[in-house]
Amino acid sequence: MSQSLKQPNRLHEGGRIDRSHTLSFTFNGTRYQGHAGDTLASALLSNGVDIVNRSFKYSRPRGIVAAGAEEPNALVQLGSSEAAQVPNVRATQQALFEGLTAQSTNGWPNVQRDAMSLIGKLGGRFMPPGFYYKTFMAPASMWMTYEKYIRKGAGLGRSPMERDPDHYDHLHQHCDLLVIGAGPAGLMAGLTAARSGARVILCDEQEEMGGSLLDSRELLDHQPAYRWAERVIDELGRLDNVTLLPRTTANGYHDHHFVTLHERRTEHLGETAPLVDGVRPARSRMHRVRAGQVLLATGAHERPLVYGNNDVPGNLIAGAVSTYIRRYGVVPGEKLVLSTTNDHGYRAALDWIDAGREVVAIVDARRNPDGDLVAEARARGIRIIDGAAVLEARGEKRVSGARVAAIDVAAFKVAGQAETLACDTIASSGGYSPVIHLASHTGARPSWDDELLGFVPSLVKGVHAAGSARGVHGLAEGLADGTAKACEALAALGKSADAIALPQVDARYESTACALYQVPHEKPTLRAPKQFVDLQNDVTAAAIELATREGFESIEHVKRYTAMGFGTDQGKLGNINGMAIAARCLGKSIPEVGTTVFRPNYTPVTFGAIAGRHCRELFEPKRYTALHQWHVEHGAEFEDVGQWKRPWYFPQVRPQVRPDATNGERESMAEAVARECLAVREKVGILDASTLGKIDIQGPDAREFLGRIYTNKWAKLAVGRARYGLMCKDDGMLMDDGTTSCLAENHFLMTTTTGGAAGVMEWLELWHQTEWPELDVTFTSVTDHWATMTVTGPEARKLLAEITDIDLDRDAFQFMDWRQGKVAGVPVRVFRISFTGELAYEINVQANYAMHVWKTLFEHGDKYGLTPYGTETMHVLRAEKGFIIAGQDTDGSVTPEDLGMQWAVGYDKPFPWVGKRALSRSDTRRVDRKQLVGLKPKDPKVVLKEGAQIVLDPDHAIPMPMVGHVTSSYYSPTLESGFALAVVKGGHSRMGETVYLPMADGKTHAAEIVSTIFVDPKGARQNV
Amino acid sequence: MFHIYCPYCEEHREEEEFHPKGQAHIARPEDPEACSDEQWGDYLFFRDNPRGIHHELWVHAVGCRKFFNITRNTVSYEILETYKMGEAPRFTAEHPEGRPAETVAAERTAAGADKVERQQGAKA
Amino acid sequence: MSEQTASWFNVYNVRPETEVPTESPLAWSCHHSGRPSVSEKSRVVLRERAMLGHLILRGGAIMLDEAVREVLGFGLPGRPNTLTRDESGERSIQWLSPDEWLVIVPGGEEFDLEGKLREALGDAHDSSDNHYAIVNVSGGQTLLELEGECARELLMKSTPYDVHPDAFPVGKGVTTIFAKASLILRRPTEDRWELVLRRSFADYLYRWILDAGREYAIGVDA
Amino acid sequence: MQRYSGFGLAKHALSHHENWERQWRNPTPRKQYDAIIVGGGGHGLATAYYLAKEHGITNVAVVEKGWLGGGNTARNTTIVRSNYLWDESAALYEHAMKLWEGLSQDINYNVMFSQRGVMNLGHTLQDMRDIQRRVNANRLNGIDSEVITPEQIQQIVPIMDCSRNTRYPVLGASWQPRAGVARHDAVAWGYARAADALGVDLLQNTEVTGFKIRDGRVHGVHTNRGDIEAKTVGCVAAGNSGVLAKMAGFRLPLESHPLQALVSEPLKPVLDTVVMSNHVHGYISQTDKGDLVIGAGIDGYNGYGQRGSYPTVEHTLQAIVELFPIFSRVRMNRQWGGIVDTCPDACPILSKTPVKELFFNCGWGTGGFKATPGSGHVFAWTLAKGQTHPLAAPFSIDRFHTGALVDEHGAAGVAH
Repeated sequence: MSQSLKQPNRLHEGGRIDRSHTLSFTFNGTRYQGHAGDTLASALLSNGVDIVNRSFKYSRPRGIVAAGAEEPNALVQLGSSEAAQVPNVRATQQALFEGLTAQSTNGWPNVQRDAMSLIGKLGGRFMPPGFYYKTFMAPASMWMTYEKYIRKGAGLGRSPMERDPDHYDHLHQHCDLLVIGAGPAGLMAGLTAARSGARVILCDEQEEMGGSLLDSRELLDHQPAYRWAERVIDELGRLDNVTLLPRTTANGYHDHHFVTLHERRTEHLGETAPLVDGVRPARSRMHRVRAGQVLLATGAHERPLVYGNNDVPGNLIAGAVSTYIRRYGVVPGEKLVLSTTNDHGYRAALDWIDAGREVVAIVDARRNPDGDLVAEARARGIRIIDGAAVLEARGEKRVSGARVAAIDVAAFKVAGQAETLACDTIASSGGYSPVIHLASHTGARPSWDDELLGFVPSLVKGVHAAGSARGVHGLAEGLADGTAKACEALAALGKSADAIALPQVDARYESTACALYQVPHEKPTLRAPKQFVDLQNDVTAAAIELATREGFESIEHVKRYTAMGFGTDQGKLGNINGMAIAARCLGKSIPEVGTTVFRPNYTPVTFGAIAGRHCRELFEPKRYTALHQWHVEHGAEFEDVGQWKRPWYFPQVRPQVRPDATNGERESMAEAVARECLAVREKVGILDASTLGKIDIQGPDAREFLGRIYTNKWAKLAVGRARYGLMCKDDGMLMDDGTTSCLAENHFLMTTTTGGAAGVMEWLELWHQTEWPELDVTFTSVTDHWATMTVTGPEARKLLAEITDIDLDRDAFQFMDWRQGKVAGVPVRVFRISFTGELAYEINVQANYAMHVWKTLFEHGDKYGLTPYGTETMHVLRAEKGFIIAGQDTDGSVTPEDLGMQWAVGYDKPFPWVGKRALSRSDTRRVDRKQLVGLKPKDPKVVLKEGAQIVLDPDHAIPMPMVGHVTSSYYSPTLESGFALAVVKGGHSRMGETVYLPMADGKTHAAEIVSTIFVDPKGARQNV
Repeated sequence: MFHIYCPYCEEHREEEEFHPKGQAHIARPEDPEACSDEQWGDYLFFRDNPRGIHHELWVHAVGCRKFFNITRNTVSYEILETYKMGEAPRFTAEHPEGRPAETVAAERTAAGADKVERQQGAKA
Repeated sequence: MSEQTASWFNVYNVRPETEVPTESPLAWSCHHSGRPSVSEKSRVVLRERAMLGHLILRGGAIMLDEAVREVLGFGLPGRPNTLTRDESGERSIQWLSPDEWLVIVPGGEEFDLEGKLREALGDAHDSSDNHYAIVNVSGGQTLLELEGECARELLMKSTPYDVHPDAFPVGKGVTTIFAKASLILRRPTEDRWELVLRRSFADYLYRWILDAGREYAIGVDA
Repeated sequence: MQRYSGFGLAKHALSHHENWERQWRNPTPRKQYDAIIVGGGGHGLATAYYLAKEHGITNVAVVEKGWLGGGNTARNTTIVRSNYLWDESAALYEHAMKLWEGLSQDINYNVMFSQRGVMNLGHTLQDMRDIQRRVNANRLNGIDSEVITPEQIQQIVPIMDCSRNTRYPVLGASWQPRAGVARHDAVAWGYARAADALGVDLLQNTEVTGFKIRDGRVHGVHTNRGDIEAKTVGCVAAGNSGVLAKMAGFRLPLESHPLQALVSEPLKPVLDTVVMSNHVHGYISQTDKGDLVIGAGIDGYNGYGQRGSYPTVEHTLQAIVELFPIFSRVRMNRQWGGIVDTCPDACPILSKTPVKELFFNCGWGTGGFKATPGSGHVFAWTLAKGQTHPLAAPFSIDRFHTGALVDEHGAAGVAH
């Protein structure tokens, strides 16, 4: 690894870095040094690193242009280990830390010598915007091959290939006033609100709060401006009602003043979050802020000028030059040419000369500028060339000169002879664009201000902007605006705040700026050297002109055709220039061309941070029953049913499964399910049915309500009895089913499917609250209160009798009765409901006692062969009986009649119950509707595939007319055969017919249409 | 993300606590059997879907579990009011600036305030 | 055997008269995820108040208030999202909705309380003016207490509801979102938060709280 | 029309690209057309193109209130597939798929249709039953579709977490090799250019303010640029269909909802196929520029704001990180929302209306982009013949009265 320990561009004093604290870092394999307080960008500049990346399309060498979120070029791949990789980190926003390791995202074999740049140089011409759309079309079959090569050039950084060692979290915040941006306006606003006692959050995206005050040339209260900022921050930090969030970017403004703030908590400390007391804190945190009012003090972005070869390393925006010098003590070059359209840009030249380096010239597009800063520059002896601009930069890997000429801004042409000035740095300033991104996230369209030469935000109710963010650019004005807008915001909340006294600041006269976006060149734009507008996507002024020539006149078309503004900087530097160039080409004004819409995020945020803690084990709740531990301890495999984990089957460990098997091998699923099925049919099994939804219904009108919401009749259900019910939507399609028991005259217990529980509960409330509020009835979920265990099989009565005081006599406690009593000493309700077709007792026990009852059953169950079974066996057993599973045998397009369940439809009920009307619609009356039937495979060894499609003519050519599909299919150890349930067109009148199931493996199975009831059609077994 | 005033809880809550349930004030026909297939289909499926002021049924699902109505602008997403079941909106497409509360109350009395209005969202 | 108190409703004591083993909704969680011990470093302490009596009351406020005052000696909370407690703090009533309240009492009292309330409310089987309902949900939920200097920050990680003292004064209680589940959050005293969880979500919420509390050295008080 | 080719491109490069023609004209509206198409998105432009090309009806105007392709064409996640469940929808989407396969050559515009395969993951036993059902139906309908195992999935997408450790382990997937993605904007532009070349007037910034209806029959439209007469009017306005229907005096069984999507920063290629999961709720692919394009869920409320609620995005990224743990440190660049017009059965409406000669093509919900060529093709036929194309017949408005819904919620890509 090479090393470079000098920092040739570092000043000996000044700036906010800590020279006593040296940090070493590696960039593209070379070790460098920087200081605490540096960003990666300032450290690279201090080491004289010119080329930090290669451009995306043309592979041109690129250097650092800006100092903040607007930086388009300096994107790096961060991370020394695979798991810690972070792609596309903006070097201007990455604090330096010891051992930082970074690489350019583009450039092969390296950024200094990039093989692709040759293609860029030669081929650039052949890659106008939209060139993909015009080529690679012939022959059609080749596109996938072309694309393979095109994709090789895709992307900037790369994704890590290992799991993230870090985690992230969310913090839900609430405040009266959220102030975004801690520059002059933001600090004043924060202070004003804070002193009023309001709950205030003040956030700022930079490593340090203070914004432009940190590199200002101006004095506040006769001291450097940053001193004032430090005092204010200190005061704010001591107030309980204020939350200060540095390193925190407001990345999205959502409805009703919901703002997401991304706080980089540890990214300045290392590539992964360092341990604190053995605990790894969240690497970064999303604050989900619900604010009463929001004040945007987000400042402005400087616009670069668009001139030839303005992408060569050494071209920077003027403000960035000042920031590097004054804040980081780094001068990014030796000889400066400044090209500006406004007074403010002059600061760069003054700072440069203060740093002891040479200013070759200030090239001002205006004639006779006369502001105070201009005067100061003159007084310092800087050459000022007025009415002129830099036409193009010279140099390849670093600026070597600037071609400068007089220009006629209005006529968009060069007005004089060009002169080449030798220099290594060109700073440009084309004016300032208020940072309106967050305001436009709300959907409010910004409006163009001709005086400010920029878009100013439109603000929805409750949003305020102050300072540069709304075009109030001067320091004194910005401070005053901050306090005034804070007062306004608080007044809107009905709170009062007093404006606070401004610090003393010298007034400064600024001469008017001029509008210049693209600098004219002697050659027409299409032939001139490349004038970059969007550096990240290699969009040039020529590309924009070409797009407009081709008829792309809407700014949205221009953007999409050229890809302008689609980079990770979202066009912060280039968009306004691009719009202005499009406007020029179309002969329109900028507001006529329109604005672009900014979308969240303001700057990119990791998926991990947005996901927060809802990852891995906490991705989504797992719901457990009261018996879960027992299931785990007995080796259950689990099935996901909604959020529940239900035992699927209980594979047993047996000493010897096959002759070649090793001891301790577990049963296969098929073996386990067959064993469980036979246990229920021949002895006794037990199922944890606690996940079924249970709703306690009370009220004098409970019975009436049930009659309206279920398809079948409830008027005569006696106390002590239970009934199966079907629930439809008003379109007549089945939505849920279950049994409901009459606990007392005005008291019912409804059960629902596991997955349908929450939906049914809301459904009942919906009808009650919005349609039938006159009914006196209440619904309370008791799903979690009761654990439910089903004891079923021929031996169920004998087993239960051992531990209950309930009279289980078949006449005293009949099928579809329920009784109250004790089981294992615990008060319970027992329901004689059967979903297996066998004698069955469903025991409801208060969940805290469930484990005791369950274990007691097993203590007594051994001699009866008590076998736990899971959902798979439950499915086989119920299917053998033709019992449906809502959501498996139905899909939202099935009526009770389609299921052959006319017996559960109360055609003559007096009230027009939910779903009734739809049953007489023309489509519902069709005779060829898909109807539920049984299928018996001709070959009993065959278990049809669930989801297999059914045809009548297996020899029909594709496309084959399909008449239905298999909804449930299993092997029945009782029948020793496969069997299935299916829906078949007109199935109820096709009994005995043969149908065919052509499968993916080429086989076609034949099956006979039979009744849905395969076992015990008379229901004798459950009535014993 | 919306900030919704629940008229029953009498405070603003986050949208995550609520479920939208479609257009408000859609009453089930009194006598479904008397409806033609067309009328029944209209009741089940056909909706206003306006661009602008819209009345919606919501439920405070994670909260008091009460259904209530929201008048909301479907373009700006501004919530103009929330009101309990059986109440009439102040803000409508015809009166985007809002009618005086007294007018609305007077209308309700005239219509028979004791009769709770039936109004419901999609049931299909 | 059956201890029906009103023929119109089926009410009976679901608690066994004899001692039987019980498992709170957190039994599996403590077994599986453990219980980090409370230390000096613990800035959040979690405690389960298992096996309490939980009743849901439904009906008109005025009618229920009268009955509750008669039986419990204190009234229903008058405002939405608030709770009232008896002097010992052992019995509380929380507003859940305009016609729904949660009553929490020491374990074992709930059945007796339900009976007394039903007696006080009278036979309301056919009159629409005084329909009410009482439902015992004691097996379906459990109560956790959260204390410590970072308890509020842990809540801020978990719920979008504003837990700042200005917005969440003592005596408040709400049903709200917590992580990806719902629960009841209440603040009975200055320093203590209570979380009422549904049984089936208890393990998820327990793991969430331990995870969120790790940086505060969260301890679980046995 | 200037023919596009690699050779042509080189020629233009030598003349500094100064001689490229407009891709379409910017005409002044005429007083009268044979047909008016309201809505200049992909579907409307395709309709105009096929009207001109297949039916010789070239005196056609496409009336667009904003810019061409500026609605959902510009805002979708570009997935193209035809593995729908029911015969009716599968036939329509497969019709579209066949047109996609020759589209670039047909319109001489590279829409970058990339048949890199789409998989729909199953995470529960019921998911797998539904996948089997759909794949079997697809197969017998002649659509390439198969069920693949977690092992096969892992081979195609090595970076996915197919282990048993996830909350909802991947149990399998349906896989359609011919499915893929296309460059969305190019579809609108390509159709626009080809339609324009055949004489169709593309009228941008022209907003329909009402319909001219006499005797129950449409005679044209009112616009902000004056009245335009036509014998036939076809509305293809996606999210704004309800507003147009109201102008014509009827309602539709539609609700317009926000549907959100997002992209990551550009990354070196890491995902070469399209992965969709209804159950954990997210779908993802990577563009030729390197962005991961991720589709989120539909918000439950009506909205024309082209934005939705933030938790929907959070849920989606949680799902993506669950499926692709390595993307945790990848960053989301930008999010946005479209307005999807959804029908109760998640199927479109291609239909006559109560007004004679006024036709509507809408209700595509989340399935609009992939249907573009097919939708335009059958709708052009419908407008040209004055009667519903056989493939469109099951999708008439009548079905909401008879009850003959075609319920595609399971296949619609976004679980509801």
